[in-house]
Parts: sequence; C-alpha cells; structure tokens
Amino acid sequence: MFHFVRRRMLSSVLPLVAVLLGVFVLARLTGDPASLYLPESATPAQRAAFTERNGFDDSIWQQIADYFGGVFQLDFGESLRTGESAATMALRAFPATLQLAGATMLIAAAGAVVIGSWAAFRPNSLADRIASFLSMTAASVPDFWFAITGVWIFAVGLGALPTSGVSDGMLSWVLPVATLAIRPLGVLTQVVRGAMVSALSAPYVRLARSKGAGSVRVVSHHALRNAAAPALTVAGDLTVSLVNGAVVVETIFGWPGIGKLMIDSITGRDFAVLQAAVLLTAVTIFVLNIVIDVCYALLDARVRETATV
Amino acid sequence: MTHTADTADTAGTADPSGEPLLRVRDLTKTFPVRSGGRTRQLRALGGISFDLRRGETLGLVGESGCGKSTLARTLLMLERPDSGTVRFDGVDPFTLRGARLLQWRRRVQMVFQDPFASLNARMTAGDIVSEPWRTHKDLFPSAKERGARVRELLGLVGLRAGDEHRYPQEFSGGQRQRIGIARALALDLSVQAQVLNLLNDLQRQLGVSYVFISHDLSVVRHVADRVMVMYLGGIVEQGGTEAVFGRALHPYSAALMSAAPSLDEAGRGRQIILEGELPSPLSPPSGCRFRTRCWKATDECAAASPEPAPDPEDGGHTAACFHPMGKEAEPVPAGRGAR
Amino acid sequence: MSSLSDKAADGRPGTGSDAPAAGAEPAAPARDSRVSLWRMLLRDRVATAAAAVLSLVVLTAVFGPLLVGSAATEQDLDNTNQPPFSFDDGWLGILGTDPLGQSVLARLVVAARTTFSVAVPAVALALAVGALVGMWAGYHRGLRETLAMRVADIIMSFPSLLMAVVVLYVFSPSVANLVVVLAITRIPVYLRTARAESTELQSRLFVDAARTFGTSSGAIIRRHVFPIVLPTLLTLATLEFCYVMLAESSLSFLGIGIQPPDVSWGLMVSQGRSYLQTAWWLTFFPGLAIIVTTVSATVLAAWARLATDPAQRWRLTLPRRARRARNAPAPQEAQS
Amino acid sequence: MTGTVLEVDGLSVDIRTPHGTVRAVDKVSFSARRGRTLALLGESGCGKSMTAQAVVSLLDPTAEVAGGRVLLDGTDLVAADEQTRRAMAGPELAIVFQDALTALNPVYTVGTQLAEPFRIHRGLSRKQARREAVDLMARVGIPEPETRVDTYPHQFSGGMRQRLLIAVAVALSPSVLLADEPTTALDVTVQAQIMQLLRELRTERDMSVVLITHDLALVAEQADEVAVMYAGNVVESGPVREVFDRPRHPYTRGLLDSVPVHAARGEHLKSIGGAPPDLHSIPAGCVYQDRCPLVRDLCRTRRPQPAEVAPGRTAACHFSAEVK
Amino acid sequence: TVANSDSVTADGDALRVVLPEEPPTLEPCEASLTSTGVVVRSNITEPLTERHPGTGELEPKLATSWKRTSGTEWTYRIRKGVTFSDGSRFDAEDAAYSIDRAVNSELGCNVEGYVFGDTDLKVAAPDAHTLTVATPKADPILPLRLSFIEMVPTSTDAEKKVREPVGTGPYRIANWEPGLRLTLATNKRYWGRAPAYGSVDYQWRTEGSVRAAMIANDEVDVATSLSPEDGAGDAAEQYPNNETTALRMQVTEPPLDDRRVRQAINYAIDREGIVGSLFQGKAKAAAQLVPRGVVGYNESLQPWPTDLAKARRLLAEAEADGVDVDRSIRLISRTALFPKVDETVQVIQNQLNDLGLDIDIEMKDTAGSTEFQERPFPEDAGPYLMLIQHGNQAGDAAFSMDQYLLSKGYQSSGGTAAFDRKIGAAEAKTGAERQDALAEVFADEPDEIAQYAYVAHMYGVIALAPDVRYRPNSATGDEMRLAEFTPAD
Ligand SMILES: Nc1ncnc2c1ncn2[C@@H]1O[C@H](COP(=O)(O)OP(=O)(O)OP(=O)(O)O)[C@@H](O)[C@H]1O
Ligand SMILES: Nc1ncnc2c1ncn2[C@@H]1O[C@H](COP(=O)(O)OP(=O)(O)OP(=O)(O)O)[C@@H](O)[C@H]1O
Ligand SMILES: [Mg+2]
Ligand SMILES: [Mg+2]
Repeated sequence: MFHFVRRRMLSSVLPLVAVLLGVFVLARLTGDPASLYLPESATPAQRAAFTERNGFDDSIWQQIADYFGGVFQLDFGESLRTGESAATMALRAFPATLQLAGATMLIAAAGAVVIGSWAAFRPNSLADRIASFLSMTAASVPDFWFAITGVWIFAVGLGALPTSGVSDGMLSWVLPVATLAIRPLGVLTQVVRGAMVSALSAPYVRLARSKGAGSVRVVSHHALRNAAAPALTVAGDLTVSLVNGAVVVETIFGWPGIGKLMIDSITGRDFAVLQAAVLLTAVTIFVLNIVIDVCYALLDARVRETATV
Repeated sequence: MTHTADTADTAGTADPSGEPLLRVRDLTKTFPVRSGGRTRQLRALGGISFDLRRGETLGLVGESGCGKSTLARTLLMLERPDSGTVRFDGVDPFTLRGARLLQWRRRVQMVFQDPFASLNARMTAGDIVSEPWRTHKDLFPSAKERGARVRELLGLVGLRAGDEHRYPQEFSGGQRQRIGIARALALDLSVQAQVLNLLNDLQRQLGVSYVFISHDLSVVRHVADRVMVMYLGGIVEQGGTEAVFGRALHPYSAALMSAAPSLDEAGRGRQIILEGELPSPLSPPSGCRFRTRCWKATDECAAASPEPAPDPEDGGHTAACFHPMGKEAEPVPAGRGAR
Repeated sequence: MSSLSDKAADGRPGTGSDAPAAGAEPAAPARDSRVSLWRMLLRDRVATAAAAVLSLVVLTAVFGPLLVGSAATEQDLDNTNQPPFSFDDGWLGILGTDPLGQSVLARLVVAARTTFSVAVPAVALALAVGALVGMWAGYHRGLRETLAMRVADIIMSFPSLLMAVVVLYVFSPSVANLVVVLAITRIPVYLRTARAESTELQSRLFVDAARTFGTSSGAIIRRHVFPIVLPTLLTLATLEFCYVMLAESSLSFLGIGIQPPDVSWGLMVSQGRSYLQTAWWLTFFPGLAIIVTTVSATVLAAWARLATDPAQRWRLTLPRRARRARNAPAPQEAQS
Repeated sequence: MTGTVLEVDGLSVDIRTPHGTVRAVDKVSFSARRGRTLALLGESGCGKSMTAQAVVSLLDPTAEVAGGRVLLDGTDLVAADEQTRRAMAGPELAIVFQDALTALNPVYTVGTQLAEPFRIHRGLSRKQARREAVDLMARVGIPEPETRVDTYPHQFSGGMRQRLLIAVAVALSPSVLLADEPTTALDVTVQAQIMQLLRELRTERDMSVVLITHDLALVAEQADEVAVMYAGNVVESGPVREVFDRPRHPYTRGLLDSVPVHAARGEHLKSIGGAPPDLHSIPAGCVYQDRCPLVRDLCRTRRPQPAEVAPGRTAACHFSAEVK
Repeated sequence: TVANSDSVTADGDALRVVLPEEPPTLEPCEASLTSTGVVVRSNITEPLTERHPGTGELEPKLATSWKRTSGTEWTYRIRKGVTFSDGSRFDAEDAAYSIDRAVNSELGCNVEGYVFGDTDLKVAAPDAHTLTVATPKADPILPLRLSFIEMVPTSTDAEKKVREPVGTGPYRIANWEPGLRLTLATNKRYWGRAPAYGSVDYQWRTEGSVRAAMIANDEVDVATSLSPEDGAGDAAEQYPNNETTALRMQVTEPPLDDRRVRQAINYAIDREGIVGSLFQGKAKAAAQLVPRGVVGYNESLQPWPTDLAKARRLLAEAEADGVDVDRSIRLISRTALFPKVDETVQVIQNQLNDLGLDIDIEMKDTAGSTEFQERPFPEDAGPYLMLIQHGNQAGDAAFSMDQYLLSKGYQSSGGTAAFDRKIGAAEAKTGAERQDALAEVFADEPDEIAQYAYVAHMYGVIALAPDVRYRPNSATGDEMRLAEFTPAD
C-alpha cells in the first residue's frame, strides 16, 4: 500500500506541473491587467513601471522560471488587487471551502447511502420510485435559485436561520451546506441505488441469506461495501468540483472560500492569487484522487494487486 | 467439465506420420504477482514440450490450476510466452502480422472453459456465433447467408431454431458450452451439417486436430488419441490414451485415474486421495514437483528433477519420475487417504 | 462416468448423429428474447410518461420557435412582469411576462432550442471523447492508461471557470465556443468511468474469445466494451446534461454565456434571479423546464439501461403483475 | 419414513420471462433422511437448482414458489414467515450453491465470512467467531488456517474455495445440507477430496445430504437414494443401486446407456435423441414423450403421475414395466 | 429571529452595514474606487475640503480656509489640533505628503487618473499650518480636485500602497478579517463631534436579494446598492445617485462615423419606456452626461424624443450616401454595471434592431469591458456601442467633459478640435459664467458631435433598519458618511 501511494504520488508530479504551467499560460491569455489597475491617465512610463514591477516585461521563459522558482518557496507574489501575499490569501480562503466541502460530502454521502440502499432494497416499489424521483429532482435544481429561495423561506420567513455569513455557529452552515449538498445528494443517491441493486442480486448476497442474515445485515455488511466503488468514483468527482470552488454558494452566503477568491482573481486578472489558489486546489484534488484510489484498494483486496498507477 | 478444445484445423486429411502440425518446445510462462509491494513470479508453465500431429486429438488432464488453460491461451497467442518455441506448420505464429495473422487466426480456435464468462451477455446466441465473421468479412458477405449459416451451426451443436435470438443467460450451462463450440467452428468453412456427433467425427472428415482439455477423464479417454498429464506447470506423463489410462507410470497420473468416480462397482478400484493442495506455483518444490504429495518420494526426488523417460515397453509413453508405478497395483500407504 | 455432463458430454451424446439438424426440427414458435423495446416501454407507465415529456420537449425545441415566431423577443414595455395564468394577453401570456414584457412562454420555447443546441453537443462531445479515450486507455492499460488518467487529473484540477473565461475571452462567446468549453471541462467524468469499466472488461473471457478470431482491438472495443459501458455512460450523460445547463447559466451570470437576444433556460433562471421576490415565475418556469427535462431523461435512461440489458430486463415487470401471476393457474395444469 | 428430516411435497416453481410465466419445477416431491445422501439427478436445465433454491427460499427474484410444501422437521418453510426461515437458515438447513466459485464476497476475508453464521445465530463475539472459523477451516482441510483466515477469496484456488463454502454450510451442523453440484468446476482429485469431506461430515453430524448433480457415476458412488428429474418433474426415485440396476423409467435407462465408460474410443455413443422440451411449450401428457422409445398415444394425452413401482421406489411412466 | 451573536452589536451601539463587495484595499489614494471609497472617505480618512452633496459648495474639513494666491497657485490654512488615530499630529507637512504621494508618485493611484490626469502638482508646506499647491496651468477648480485626496500621515509608505491606513476620520480600523468582516471603531482622538455609533461592522454579500433579506431578518442595519426588486420592502429608500447611463458611439468607425446614423440611434431609443417600465420611474430620462446638482447641468435640455420614423429617415439618407448601415454593430457593456443592465441592453438592442441596424450584445467582465471603454481602444474592434454609466462625484461637469467629451479624452471616442476649444474655454471660467458655459457645451454636443445617446439619470436604493436614521444623498454610493447615521429615538 505504501508503495502504491508513493508511486501514485510520484506520477502526479508531472501533471501538477502541467496544471501550474497551464494556469500561467491561460491566465496571461486573458489580457493585460495594466488597464485594470492603472488609472486611465497612466502614462506609457507608468505602464512600463507597472509592467516591470510585476515582472510582465521579462521574457516568457524568465517569467516561467521565476514563477516556478517562487512556487517552490510557496511565494506566488502579491495580489494586484489587495496588495497582500497571494499565498496568504489562498491559504486563508481554503479552509472555509474545505470545511464546506467536507460537511457537504458527509451529508450527501450519508443521505445517499441510506436513501439509495433503502430504495434499492425493494426495486420498483412505490418507495423506490418516490426516492428516485426526488433524487433526480434534487440533482437538477439550479443551486442559486435554491439558495435564494431558502434564504427567504428559512431565514426571513421562518426566522429559523441566519440569511448568510459565518457568525452563527452551526446554524450558519445549514443553508450553504443544504444548497451545496442537494445536487451531490441527488446524484449519489441514484448511483448508490444502482450499485446496490446489482450488489443485492450478486451470488454472495444469496450466500449471506443462506446463513440466515437479515435484511439489515445483508445491506450493511454485504452489499454496501461492494457497491461502494462506483459511488466512490462519483463522490470523488463531486468533491473535486466542490473543492474547485463552490462559487455560487460562497458568493451568495458570503462564505470566504477559495471559489469566490478564484472568481474574483479571474475577473480581477489577479494572476498571482489565481496561481496560488489553483495550485492549492490542484494539490488537494490530486491528494483526493490518491485517497480515492487508496479507498478502492482498502475496499477491495483485489485492487491492491492489480492496480496500475 | 470439459473445457477447452483447441481445434486446429488443417483442412487436409489425417496424416499421423508426417511433420507435426504443432511443435512446442520448452515453453515457459510466468505471471508477475504483486503482493505486499513485492512482485513475485508465478511459474504457470515450466518448460512444456510436445507435438500435435495432424488429425490427432491430444487430451490434456491435470489438477485444477496446473496450467492447462494457460498452455491453451499461450498457443492461442492470448498470452506471450517467456521462452520456448511454438511452431505451427513450421511457422512461429508470434511473428505473424496483418493478413497472415488473420489467416492464422482462422485456423486455430478455442472453446473456453467457462461457459458463463466467455459469452457476452448482451449478445444473442446468433450474434455470438456470427461474431467471427465480422472480423473475417469475406466469409459470408450476405446477411441472409449469415443467418442461415448461424442456424445451421447452432443446429449442429444441438440447439434449436429460434435459439439464435436468445441471450446466454437464458441457456443452461451445457447449452452455453455448445454456443461456444459453434462459435469456434464458425470460421471453419468446410464444416457440414450433421457432423458433430462427436468431435472426432469432424476430425475424421476434416483432419481437425484437437487439444482437448478436460477434468472428465472418461471423456478424454473416449476422444483422445494421446494424453498429456500436467502437474504444476509441467508435463509429468504423456503417451497413447490407452497406454496412459491402462497403466499410468507417474504416481500423480495414477492418483488422478483412481480418483475418478465410476458407475459400475467392478470398475471402481482403490481410490488414491491426495492430501493437501497443489503447492503454490509461486514457490514450487525443488526437484520433482510432485514429491510433496507423493507417497513414493525419496531424497532423490528432492535433489533433482526427473527428465521424461520412456516406458521400456512403449517408447511413445514417457513419464518424468524416478519411481514410476510398477505393473501390479501397488499398495498405497495408509494415512494417504486411500479408501 | 459422467454421461449427461452438461459441460462436456452434452455437446456429444445429447445430440447423436441421429439428432436432426436445425432445419429438420419444426421451427419453434418465435421466442425472440428481444421483445420489442417499444412494447416494453409502453408497459412501463413512468417511462412512457418520461418519453412523452422528452419527445414533447425535443419537438418544442425543434419546431416550437417556428410556432411562437418572434414573440420571444417582442418587447412590450407597457406590459412587464405580468403574473402567469392570465389570458389577458392571449395564450402567450399564460406563463406571465418578463421585465421587458416578453412572453415567458415564448421565451421558454425558443430557449429550449438554444439550451439543447448547447447542452446536447457539449454532452455528446465530452461523452464521445471521454468514452473513446477512456475505453482505449482501460483496454490497453499500462502506460496509455496512466497517461490518460493523469490528463484527466489535469483537466479536473483546473478551475473550469478559468478555462471558460479564457476561451470565451480569447474567442468571444458563441454557442460553438460555449460547447467546446463545457465539453472539455466535463471530459474527465466520462473518461474515468469508461476507463474503469473497460479495464474490468478487457480481462473478460469473451474479449479473449474475440481476440482468438483475430478481432482488432478497435473492433473489440466497439463490439464488446462499448455496448456494456454505454448504459452507464448514458446514465451519467443525463446527469451531466443537467449539469451543463446549470453551468451554462453560471457563465451567463458572469456575462460570458449565451448573449441576448438569444435565450436559454439557464440564462432565464440566471436573469430572473433578481426578481425572485417580485416575479417568481421568471425563474420558476425555466427552472421547472430544466428539472422536468432532466428528470425525464434520467428516468428514460434508467429504463433504457434495464431494457437493453438482457439480464436485468425482468426488473421492468411490475411487482404487482408478479403477484397476480403467482395466483394464476399454472400453464401445464391448464393444458392437461 | 423414519428419520425423514426434509420432506418436499408437490413443490412447483414458476419463472417470469419476457414471454410469460413458465413452470420450471412441477410438483416435485422427495424426502431426505438423517445420515443419508439423496441425489437429485438430471440433465442440465431440468430444474435441479431451482428446486434447491426453492427449498431454502432463496429463489431469484424472477422465480417464485407456485405451490407445494417444504417440511423441515415439521415446519412448512413455504408458509413460514421471514423470521422463522431466517432462524432455520444455517442451524437447520444449509446450502452449497452451484455458482459456488463466485459466491464468496470478494471484499471480505474468508475468516469474516466463515465467522458470520456464528455471529448471527450464536451471537459470538468477533474473537470467538474467528476461533470457530479457524477450526472450521482446519476441519475442511485447509492448511495453515491460522494465517489463511485473514486472506481474501481470490487468493484461494477453486478447490479451496469450494471447501470454504462447504465449511460455511456445515458451520452450525445443519440437519439438512443441500449441495448443488459442489464439484462441477473441480478436477477429479479435488472432487474426491470434497466428496470424502462431505461423507465424513455427514457421519460425524448425522446430517442429511441432498446432492445435486448430473454425474451418474458420482451418484452411484456417493448417494443412498436418487431422484431423477426431467423437465421439472421427478420421473423416478428410489435407492441408487436399485434404480441404476433396474431403471423403471425410459429416461433413466437412456441416461445409463449414454455413459461412455464401456464404449471404445471413437465409437459412437448411444444417446438419447432430441432435446428436452422447451419450458415454454411443455407438451400435454408425458414430458418425455418426444424422446421416448416407448411412446404411445396415451403418453401424448395423459401425464403419468409418480407411482410406487416397488417398495420405496416410484416412477412416473405409464409403461414402467416395459423399461429394460 | 435569530439573535445576531456578534459581540460588537451586543451593546446596541454598533451600526451594521452590508455592502455588495469587500473593499479590495482601504488605501486612501484608491478611494475613487467605489468599493474602497464608500468605506474610507470621510470615515477613516478625510480630505482638506469636502463638497456638500446638496449645495455643491466646498466645505472646510482639514483645511479651514483656502484661496487662490496666484494664477496657478492656491493656499490652504490647515486646521489646528487635529491628530491622526495613531496619535501623531496632523499638519501641513502631512497634507503636502498626502498630495505628493497620491498625484506625483509612481504609485499609480486611482485618484490620480480620475481627477488629475497627467498633471503634476507643486506642493509646499511653508509652515505647519500653511499649504500651497500650484498647477502648471491655471485651474479654477483645483480645490474641488484636491477634495478627492485623503490625508494620511507622513509615516505612510511612499513606495507601496497600504491596505490599512491611518487617518484623521471619526472612525479607525478596529479589525479586518479579510473575506469575513471589517469593523471600525470610533477614533477617540477625533477633532470633530463624535459620531452616534460606537462602532461600525461591515459585511458584504454579492446578491442584492440576500442583502435585502439581511435587513428583513434584522442582521444588518444598512444595505446598500439594492435594486427595487430585491425585496427590501418598506426599508428601501430611493435616491438620485449621481450616475448617468449613456450609450457611447465609436465615432471613428463606419457607419457610426456618420452623424446621421448617431442621431438616428438617438431618435430610436425610447428613454421614457426604459425609465418607466424598467426602472419603474426610479430614474429620469437623460439629455446630458451629468444630473442636476452638478455644476454645468443644463436645466433646459430635453431628452431626444423617440421618433422612429425620423430615425429611419436619417438612416435611409445615410445609406443613400453610401454609408454601410448594414454592418453589424457590437453593443458592449459590463455585467452588473447597474441593476437591470442586462434588460437595458436588451431593450436598446431591440429598439435599434427595429430601427434597422444589426446589433449584437456582448456583456463583458470588468477587465474585458475596460479594454473597450478606455483609450487606447482595441484595434479592429469594428463599430461598437458602449453602454456606460458615469458618476460625477466631483460636482463639476469639467471632470466629465475632460474624460468623455474631449476628442482625446480617456473615455471619449472622438470629437473635434473646435469643440475641444469650447470645452477648454468653459472650464477656464469660474462662478456663474462657468455654469452657463459648461451648460452651453452640453447643449451643443448633440448637434456638433452626437457621440452619446444619453439614457437616464439613475437612482440608487438603500435599505435601512427601522431604528436607523439616515438621508441618502447623491454621494451615498461613493462616500457613505457614517457620522450622518443616527439611531431613531
Ligand atoms: N493472469 C494471471 N496472473 C497470475 N496468475 C495466473 C494468471 N493466469 C493464471 N494464473 C495462475 O497460473 C496457474 C495456472 O492456471 P490455469 O488457469 O492455466 O490452470 P488450469 O490448469 O486451467 O486450471 P483449471 O483446471 O482450474 O481450469 C494457476 O496457479 C493460476 O493461479
Ligand atoms: N431467468 C431465466 N429465464 C428463463 N428461463 C430460466 C431462467 N433461469 C432459469 N431458467 C430455466 O429454468 C430451468 C431450470 O433451471 P435450473 O437452474 O434449475 O437447472 P439445473 O437443473 O440446475 O441445470 P444445471 O445442471 O445446468 O445447473 C432451465 O431450463 C433454465 O433454462
Ligand atoms: Mg483452466
Ligand atoms: Mg443447476
């Protein structure tokens, strides 16, 4: 297992470099930030000074070298917008996103496992159909619509929750997490249901029943672990998109996360911050993918032996 | 329990004397097995040599996991051997490319061991049987012809009209096996209707050669001209069917023959029940592979591995054993599970 | 010994030389297991409804714009934000009007076409590329697999919004560019799934069987891997279809999505967002359209997945029918 | 009959297919006695596995019991509620499935799976159950059980897996063990080992074994009684020796004749012409009529019911006396 | 309702404000950026003089008096007894330093471009309470310009912009948790009257309806930049906000280089329709670039009437003269420029399409639109119309004209030398003459240049909790003076 993780990590180094390089190049394709940050009146000399100060006048190779040199020291430069260190800004915003993503996936996964298994246990029953319908609907609700409606119903209408912000402890989490979780919950429920339906008709389930195992035991001990792999793949993809920025939710609820930071730095052509944020999320995503692969291996001994990196 | 019939068709007549159709020498195949971060070599085939003559049926028997399927898969180029040579009509099939490879593919077919897994569950029986023609498009250009041909082939193996529209899981295990046979025959242009009572019927007419792999010794005895007995990746005994079945030289062969159940009490001799499992191919025993389970084993067996030696009375019957079985039934030591 | 061994002997003694060949036996009544999909669909009420809704939506997308003509862009500033369910302005006003006095119904209809012309090609493109590369990588394994997976990692860890902003900044927003952006960012989803399944399938015996007749790897992928992976991918695609519609609306929010006067459901939801308090219908109906369309597509995909899998097909029989069958007289008793 | 633990009486099983419901098992009756082996013998597809699955109430969702009783020590399992059935599954009634090689759950160690019956029925702790699992593994002849208990199914060879499944089945010393082709995928040496194991366990625990197979020789060697099935019907039953020495149903006769053991190499085997009827179109009258050498008009109209042809023997043939 | 657990609000002495976005920085020389200025100006830092949003008159702040001491020089008397919140004294030295830093340095301050262009100032502090500022050319409104410069102590970094400045204002920065909240506390050393609220807590939410919901849910006391639809209900207050929307036409590109086409566009736009339906009367159809209250506003100008027939006639004439009126024209604007910008753009597009032009909408983000909005304009952009919103924070039309009407103005697509001279002459005047001359420029623009199709003078919406008193004024959007908020009694 250790071997596997190490090899997997090594094989992620090059892609990470590619991501960093890609961000560098792509960001620069969006135009010169000078016009955004310099006053309209800026003289050519001022423009030149700005360009020089930010190193935009060096040859592209020099810039790339400086950039990667900085990356190794976790120095991404300073934000054009705020003047702060880009790395600081990214590191400050990231925990909020991770917490949000973590809570969301926890709830979505738990809900999906319970609802999905329950629906799969009696395929085509009324309960199954209702659960399936609801999960499909959940998967297609526009999130900002859900969020704003939620704010007006639960915060303003019922007064049960704060509208937004992070200052009300657990209550502050309810609406953002609900908004974020609704689609993953819907999608995962469908995946779990599908996987459970097949797992429940597998020969080992019949063997378990022949030992006198009851329904709960059959589902929880036998089918679930076998059904976990496809659910894990999808859950991974969903988590990735959460880590990559829950822009809408962070924007609406004033949640100071990396998604909002990224979008602000994109619209603000704030390359340094963008690069720091992308590196942070990319590393997290790579780690996440490795964790998922390890989970596969933990779930199923056969994977341990055949896994290629 | 049968499994593989590698039907190698030569489209000629049986010619037991001439150059062998298939000549295999010193074939070895190991699989890398990863465990605990370490990669170990599993020796599935450890130096296999034999000839398959034209029009001959070669029976291949042996304990589960001894490498029979691996040998068949290697002959079919589904696995690449580590060393050793395969000559088919004097040509090494592993060097073939393009049209010549396709031509070769037409001539060698395999019926798979596992009738559950070797048929694609999403294809109907008809699709499965006609699948080879999708690669070899020249064979039956018209759809109508193909349909008729599929029905004919299915009929040959004892399925009925209308069955070509059914899916594998709607057939019983035996019927699935027959679909596999029909598929293997699909590329054989000259198979005619009403021929497949026994595989050797076909053989008689077409000179098809078979490598017939089976756990069912009575069937092997019935169809094979010659028999090879494998144990742990190596051939321990080979010879004419009657010679081997009549008087097994190698203790393993003897145990194998004795273990087969028999319908009539008279034919039922003392069963030698081997103790323990096949030793791990990851760490085969030194010297003779069988010595760990052999009641005749001596120090000599651990020291050196026996070479195939011919039976003094029958040159075509060889066994790799230092202590071959004698002519008379030998007493099997108690505690060895004899019944 | 083993005489009626189904495994070995059945091929032999079961059919003696006296066994008639196929032609000789009276043709059995057609027991074609490929029951007409159509009939199976009609048997499943929910799936039928889903298919009907989906066809309606597709027809609307194709022919609807012809019907409503230019009503979708006919502004009427004296008649803005009219609530729905009133016939004062004729049938086009049934779903209310927007802040420009345009008919919400007409816009929904026109938006259906735009939405489809973005979402369908985007999903199809991502599906095609992801599935092909994924199946190829999973089938061949080794370096090719590692390579494809790492490329997928790269795309995944790239903020898709950045990609969108860049592409649309450099090439200006158009339906085609939108499609390309949305497609590229969603490729990994299909790629990973296709790879996982194809890795498993390539070791199956029926794939080996195909290899023995010299079938090329491309043909094996096409014939054995693809049909088995496809249902999973289609299920995924319906979910993605919805995702793409929503993603397109967030691009609209940033101003780099569909540009007015073109209109898509996502754009409608995004634009109506600021009127949630005063004109709920502006977001409700397009949101409903998205939900109804994806739910129908998902239901249909789930159904198709079962219907095209011979081993799963029985599930489409309702449990109620089964119970009735239990009480019915056995067929043989009826005969004898 | 004395010592009868399992009595199957008129059991029928229906399967739902795309073309309607078919009857795969039709009013099958047999009984199994303590300490004895009953063989259920029949051609592939004749309904043996269906019968076994119906007995343990573990039919596929497409199939269901359409009638009859399964009496286990007097309790009718068909009528019993889920609770009762579950309580009996394991300590009273156990089964080794035909698709045994895939029946072990690939993601759990064999130890966990072997321990499960003890955890469910005896409420043993994890540790105690593991102890029992190790003992069981030793009992079915798996070397080094202490280390192998923590390994996964795919690390075992086919023969060992088969033994593990038998171990699961006999864990709680059931009164009845149904073994559905337990050796199909195995070579004869392993088959012999497993048969020996079953024999020992049977004696040791005074079990009743129902051995399902298509292998006549195996039946001859292992079973005390046999029930021959054809197209979902039991066509003949009785003590093995008697049935094989003097079959009273033409199908049994045909089976015995087609065994290749006496035939010389290359010679045509005798075989039963034709194929079993399609389940969708089982003829009225005798199910064997299309392949029967003795067929008369009567056979085409009336289905023969199993009738006692000798003490302890039944045959379902109008002309059983004529069978040679 | 959930009690807000915020400690600062617990004593009831805090004002809670929600803004649309977090100030990227509080650097005073960036205060002409709306999101920075609204927090900083006159709250944390103060200028020498301050323009009264109602009267338009300059009022003393950190300067007690000022006068023109020569053609190009102005002299300020600096207020005594003022200290910065860090305790250091404020004197002319600091004032000179602040002006130097903002206008003459390489910092690239926003205020520099916004107010001074490329003019450099000569600043001197002859004694602790006297400040002189000289311009190369005579500038009658220099005090107005200088009122944009916030005073900082000499200890402020000269090389780098600062995020958290020290100032003389009634409040100081108490705590800034980036991304979360910004808290201001009263400056105990403040020279003026202590403000009513002991602390101010800023938060930010992008969605207007969420800001409105926060008011409804009593989570904040003040919500800014709302749109009437956001649902603030009775809490909402509308006010004319200084901003004017207009369509700038690229006068160099055919067919927009033809004045008849530009006039046709002007005739085709239904301003009353936009104002009436889209803005529900909360705006005023515009005939010029600045609203009432700005020096130079011309009372007598009437918006262009909507006359589609005439517009079409003009267009036909142009076409007859070989102008390629079929060329497709881009209609560019910025997302979220003002509430309902999307709708406005669509209406305009629709009306221009009716006229017979081929208009394509392109909504861009800030960076993207800036490129088209400011000189140097992108080459090969083709003809385009730019929907802009201009807010004259200074109260003098000269600021608008320099940028928007001069032929080389940073945001002007062109003009004529004659017109440039007219503007120059008007800007050189003072007093009532100045008003008339600037008004004259606005009156002549449609005939001489017709670079713009003015759309509307805009209104802002602010929501206040019932227990807060505040009267929004035209400057509220850019400079929200916290000292003007008082609790209701
Ligand atoms: N792909 C593989 N990787 C690792 N080991 C393998 C692989 N294929 C086969 N083996 C091992 O090689 C040996 C020979 O296997 P093979 O399938 O040839 O046996 P067999 O004689 O056909 O057995 P059976 O009678 O059960 O079919 C076994 O120990 C098996 O575990
Ligand atoms: N899903 C199904 N659809 C249609 N027919 C089925 C299905 N499952 C089983 N059958 C049929 O039911 C009959 C009885 O099957 P069963 O599995 O009991 O046979 P068996 O006697 O165990 O055969 P084998 O020796 O091959 O295991 C067979 O004819 C089979 O074709
Ligand atoms: Mg094999
Ligand atoms: Mg069976």
